[in-house]
Amino acid sequence: MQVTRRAFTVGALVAAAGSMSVMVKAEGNKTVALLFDSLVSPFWVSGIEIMREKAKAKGWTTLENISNFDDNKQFEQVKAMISRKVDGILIIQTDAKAVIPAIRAANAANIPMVHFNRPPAKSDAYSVAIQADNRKIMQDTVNFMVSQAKQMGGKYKACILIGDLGDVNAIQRRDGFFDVVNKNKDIIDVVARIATEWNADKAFAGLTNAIQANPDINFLVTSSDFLHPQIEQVLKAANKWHKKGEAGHVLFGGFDGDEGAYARLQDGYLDACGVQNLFLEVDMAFGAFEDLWAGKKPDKLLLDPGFVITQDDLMAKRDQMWGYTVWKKMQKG
Amino acid sequence: MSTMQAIAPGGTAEASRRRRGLAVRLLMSEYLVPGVTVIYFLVMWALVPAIATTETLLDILAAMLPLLVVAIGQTFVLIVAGIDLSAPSILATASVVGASMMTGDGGFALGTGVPVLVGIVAFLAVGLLIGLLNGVCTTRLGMPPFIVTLTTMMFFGGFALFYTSALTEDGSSFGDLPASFVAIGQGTVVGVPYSLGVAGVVMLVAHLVLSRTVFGQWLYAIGRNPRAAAISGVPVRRAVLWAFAISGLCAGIASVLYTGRLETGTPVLGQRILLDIVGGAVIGGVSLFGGQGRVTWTLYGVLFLSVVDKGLQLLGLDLASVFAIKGLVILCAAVLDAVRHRLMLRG
Amino acid sequence: MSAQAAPAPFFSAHGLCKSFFGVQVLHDMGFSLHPGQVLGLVGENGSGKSTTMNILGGVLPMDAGRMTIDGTEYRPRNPREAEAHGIAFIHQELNLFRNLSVAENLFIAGFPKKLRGLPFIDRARVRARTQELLAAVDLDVAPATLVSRLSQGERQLVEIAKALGANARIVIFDEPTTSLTTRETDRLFDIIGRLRRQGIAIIYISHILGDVLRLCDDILVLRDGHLVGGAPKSQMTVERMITLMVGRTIEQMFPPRDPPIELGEPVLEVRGLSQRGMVKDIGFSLRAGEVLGISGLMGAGRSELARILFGIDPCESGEVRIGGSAVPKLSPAACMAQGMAFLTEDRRAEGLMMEASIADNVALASLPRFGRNWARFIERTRLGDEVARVSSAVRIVAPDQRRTLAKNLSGGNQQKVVIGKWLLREPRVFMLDEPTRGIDVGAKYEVYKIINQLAADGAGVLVISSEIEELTGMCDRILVMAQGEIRAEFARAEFDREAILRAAMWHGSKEPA
Amino acid sequence: MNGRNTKLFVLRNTPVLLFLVLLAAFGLMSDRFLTIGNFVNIVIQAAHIGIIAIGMTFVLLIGGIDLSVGANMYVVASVLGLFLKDLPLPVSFPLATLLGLAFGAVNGWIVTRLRVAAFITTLSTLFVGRGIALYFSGNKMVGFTPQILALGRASYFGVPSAIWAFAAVFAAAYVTLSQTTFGRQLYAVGADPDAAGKAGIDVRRIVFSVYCIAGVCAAIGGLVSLSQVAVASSTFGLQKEFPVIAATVLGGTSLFGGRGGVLGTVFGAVLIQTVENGLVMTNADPYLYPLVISVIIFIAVFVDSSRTSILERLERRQIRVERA
Repeated sequence: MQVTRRAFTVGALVAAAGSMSVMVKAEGNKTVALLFDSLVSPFWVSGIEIMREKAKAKGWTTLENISNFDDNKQFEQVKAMISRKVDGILIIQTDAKAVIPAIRAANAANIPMVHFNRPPAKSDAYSVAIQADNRKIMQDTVNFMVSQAKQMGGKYKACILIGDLGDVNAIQRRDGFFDVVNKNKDIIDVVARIATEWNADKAFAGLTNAIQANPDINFLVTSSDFLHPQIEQVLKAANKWHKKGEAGHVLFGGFDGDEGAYARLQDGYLDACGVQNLFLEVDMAFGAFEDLWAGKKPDKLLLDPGFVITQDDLMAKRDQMWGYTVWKKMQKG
Repeated sequence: MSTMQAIAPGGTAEASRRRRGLAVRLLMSEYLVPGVTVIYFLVMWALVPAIATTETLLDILAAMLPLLVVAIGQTFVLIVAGIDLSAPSILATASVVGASMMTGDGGFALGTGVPVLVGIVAFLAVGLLIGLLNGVCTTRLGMPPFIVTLTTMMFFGGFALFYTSALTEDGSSFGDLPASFVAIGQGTVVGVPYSLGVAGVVMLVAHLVLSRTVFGQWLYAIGRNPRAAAISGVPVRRAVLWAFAISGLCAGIASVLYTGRLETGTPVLGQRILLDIVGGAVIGGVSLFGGQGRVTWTLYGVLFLSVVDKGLQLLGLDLASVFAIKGLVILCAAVLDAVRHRLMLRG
Repeated sequence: MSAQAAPAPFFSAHGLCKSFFGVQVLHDMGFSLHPGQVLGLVGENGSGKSTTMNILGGVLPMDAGRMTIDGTEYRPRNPREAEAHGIAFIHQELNLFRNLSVAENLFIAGFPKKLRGLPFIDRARVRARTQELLAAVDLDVAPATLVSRLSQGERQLVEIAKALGANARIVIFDEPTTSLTTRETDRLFDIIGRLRRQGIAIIYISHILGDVLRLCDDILVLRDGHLVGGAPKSQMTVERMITLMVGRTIEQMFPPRDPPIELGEPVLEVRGLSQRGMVKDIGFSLRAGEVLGISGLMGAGRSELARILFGIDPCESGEVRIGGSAVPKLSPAACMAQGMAFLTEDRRAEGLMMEASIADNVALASLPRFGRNWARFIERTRLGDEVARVSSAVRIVAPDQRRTLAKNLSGGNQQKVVIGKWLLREPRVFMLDEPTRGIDVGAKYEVYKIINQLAADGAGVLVISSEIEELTGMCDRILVMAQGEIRAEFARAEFDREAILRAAMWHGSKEPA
Repeated sequence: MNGRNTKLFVLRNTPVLLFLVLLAAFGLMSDRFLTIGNFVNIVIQAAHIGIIAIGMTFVLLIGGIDLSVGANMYVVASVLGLFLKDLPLPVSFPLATLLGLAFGAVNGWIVTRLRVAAFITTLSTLFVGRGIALYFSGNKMVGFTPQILALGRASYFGVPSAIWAFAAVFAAAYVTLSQTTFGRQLYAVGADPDAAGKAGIDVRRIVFSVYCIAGVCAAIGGLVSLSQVAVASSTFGLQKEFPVIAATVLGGTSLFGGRGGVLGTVFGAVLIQTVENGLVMTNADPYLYPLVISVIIFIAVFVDSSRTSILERLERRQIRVERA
């Protein structure tokens, strides 16, 4: 094994040099791992950026890993972070149950773990989860839309863009939607359920087909705001993209509260949006880390109540809407 | 062709090998991929010393074992010039079906008294059956393996989701699995994971079957020249059928390991690792065109990918860098391999 | 181009040398060609014929030497340049694309275009020119016919048409007749005659020395990379060529065969075997110790019969008994279980694993016999010994049985590997379809010896061949097939080339090419 | 003879017949399905996959494979959205297409010059490509100018732009494959690269060009897709290689080279989209989509493969004219 020996020497030299430059880790600084399952929507992208900023402001170092919807890979990433002896792990898992071994591993290594936006399933392992109350927020959003519908009168043909069927949040939002429409079957008839798999192409094609099948769809809900561009494109092509109050307006509800949602609310195309309070959620998550480091034991689930923003109360509530902040920044830049 | 050429590659290559330095010797040997892995490891070690801890090394081992088991199954199919794209969906379907047998939350086999046993049998049966289905379609219906396994990939990927949604409350996964089952995927004896035993047995058996048995030699013959094999009395259809069945079975076994590791039967299990499975085998040197491959080669390829992944995870870089580095590392290994081939041809 | 008025050479080669991996395979080779000349090139495999022609055709660069065309230096770097200089090389393995049409194959290197600067093919011109070229070689097929649907002989003609289309001045034929029927060979020779009358020079390489003598004006003999003899046809005989080629005298082309005084039991009995469009009502029997030949034109159903007997192709009706027991459902495995072996005519496609070693190839058909216990682990030592024994029995010449790949062997050695594969099974019935196709004189002689030995050991041997001399030289009895039926049977005493050929041509006018 | 001809006719057109059966079935289930408007929709949605699959057809025809098409799409989309957004369309689109060509050229260069197997080459450029694009976009959604989006919705002479693009790429590819020297040589290379070299064909040039073509098609497909879906998120083009290869192989192109064509590819792409569309039109349970689609693809390929073997048997030239 002479090759290895020679390489070993080289490696050792490189290692010595490298460890001096790369591994500068000042005493007392905290390192936090941010483990996302994807960065597919603006919610996650803004989320990770806000986290980077806030962490920097606190003097923390961040490490990142994206699992690309692979629970097993994410488990490996958690273990890698444990190996690097980080001070805290913030995780967005894909499956609520598959993350439990990762929590156990973190518990065993005595590293606090915080779930962002998606809680884990019940177990004996301890971690803190921050979650938007998806079902409730969606219910409120759709309720607002129904009240609008009742005001305007008439019957409605509804369409929902569902997220990935393997994602709890998608399921909860779908359930929130059906909770409300099922109570209002007299005026609302759901004619299309589109499985987008959180995929813009599928959303585009699915909605196009749905509108082809039911040109009179006039009640539309998306489980995430990141699909707005496709929706706009399809509705424009079908000549159904009209502002509130104009003839042919489609009642349109969104979820997340991103910058596109803000713009469309402002322009009058979007009626209501269920907003997850991203700033609050990040603060809650980082607060949880600080509590845990301080030896406190927060509740396992911390809820972000979220809120519904509509065209009517846009000005009053927009400062809480993270999408507005992003939108403002974009206007400047 | 003249007989001169026949003598040359063996003879002169041997001589020149003796003349050349160690680096070239490594390059020319079948240990190229492990060599590249070691180099990569050393570079990573310089950047993240944490990679060289026992803990991390055991992590790498634990992480690569299930992948290795699927990739070994894939190797059988690749050797007969087939491909099994359905492996990820077998992982998922076996995971949800097996987990549904023994979940504490109303598992079907809870009443039998031996839910874990029934569950494991279910895992293996699902794998074997889907593998046989692939095999029957390719050998009896004369359809190309690529398409057959593409459709079974789609079908069983969908089926796993459907099955889960129909049988669970939240529609996402089966949790609450028995501790004795979970131990198979997670448990360790003096730090050595049980899964090492499982994967080790699979590897050993696969190696013996391929290199030492009549069946193994038949598989290589089919991959090299199916017509000549058939005329020489090799039961081509039967052997190909079993190659697919073995691939399915291996995926079933891997699914046990994955599911135990995650304590969850999930329909999205393995949905993104197809390129890792095929890529692991191919990077190790298994030919996509059949007739060439060894279990050890697949081991090298999978080890390589696992070490690359672990290094990138430890670095904790943003997604862009992870993608770019992974691609470049694979490319470097491949270019080195190509250079090696050319050197060998030149002698 | 002026006809053969003044036979001054326009091409010459001097002092060609070539080495591979430090081994010199060609020493100081030289010759010249004049328009309309047919030059024969003979020698055993590895004697340097192919190397010479590969240098000429731009496939290999030469190490030393000089070639001139019309007095100017000629040094091709690739086949394209050779073609541009009017040199066309018709390889033994035809270089046609089965998935393309005849017309497309003729122009694949460069189609005529509709307009200058635009890439579109002028289909009409292609068609017209193809028809012209096909007419020049007497091939009556539509230009749009896919090559996959042509017979081997027709494909050969397409290659020649291609050479004509490229305005070749020298056409090199490397073993052109190995897979042609007698009639196709005759037609090929007619065409070659026509080419020479047009002033095209021909280089003709073949192991069939009779053909070389019949066709060529001058003959060069190569041995071990040296030019060992060259003379006009009038001064050459087949015997002299052989003597020059092998460096010693060979009394006969065929090893002496003493017909067995008493034949054994029938080992293969066939009755009423029929398959529509292939064979009809075939019945014969082969006895232990007998060498039975099957003659006939290509397409007469000889190979088809063998393939049906071995269960590769289906059959509608008939009874086959191998070694005395009936085989109800024919398949390679069932036939092999009864002790039958079959050497197919296409050893590349159906006989060998090119990327595998000699040992792996030889072992292939016998593996189950070396499987131990339920898992059928291979007894590697015993298998290795057996393989080595057979390999040396059939005299495969290669550096290492385990390392040398089949693709790196000469044709003769490749054929011996396939024969060895079957001998390892110690067959009771051995069917050999064109066993000496494309292999050199020395190797042929060895194959004949193996066949004799097999028969002497009590096996029944069935030999299918297009060379009548080979059958008359080897067999105890010959069956002649035409149009899928057995037309005649000759005992050794009645062997007569003319009579066999006549029987084979029965209703010969209907032989489709 | 006549009965045989009818049989041959049916067999040769089995895919089309199968397609008609499918149309009838969905037509019965949804009265909106069998409308011209819907068919236009299907073709629009099939367009980007179809265009990329046409490029993939070239690659498969020479016995290669390109796994990097999805990454190529994303690189083109992010560069167009971030760096070329201020240029007028007639400038930015050709530049974007050139970028796709460059991506393909890298693949081609590695395959022909470094002689790395196509599978591994394109697997690694897939990763590198996505990495570069993610670096440019910073994981963010890349938006496009209103002009590009308007182009996605526009129609010319009553035909939507996506269909124009699809038709243009198809026509160019069809003519290239059937009417040019390059196209015919490509089939020769696919059938037997060694023989092609001996026949004086510049095999390297052809292989290189084929990857360039695949790159261009990926870029054009990407442009069509982004002009419809309006933004490119970080998953734009992710795992697109699978539907693309599926459409190509479904269209009858062999993975081992030398056999197939772009007409079949178009058919394959449209067939898959028709099924998806039919499922939405009939408001089927989303969980059933993959099940139904895979079964239909399976049947299509099964029918096709058994048909091919029957056809071969029926069309095989009898080796001898039988006596009456």
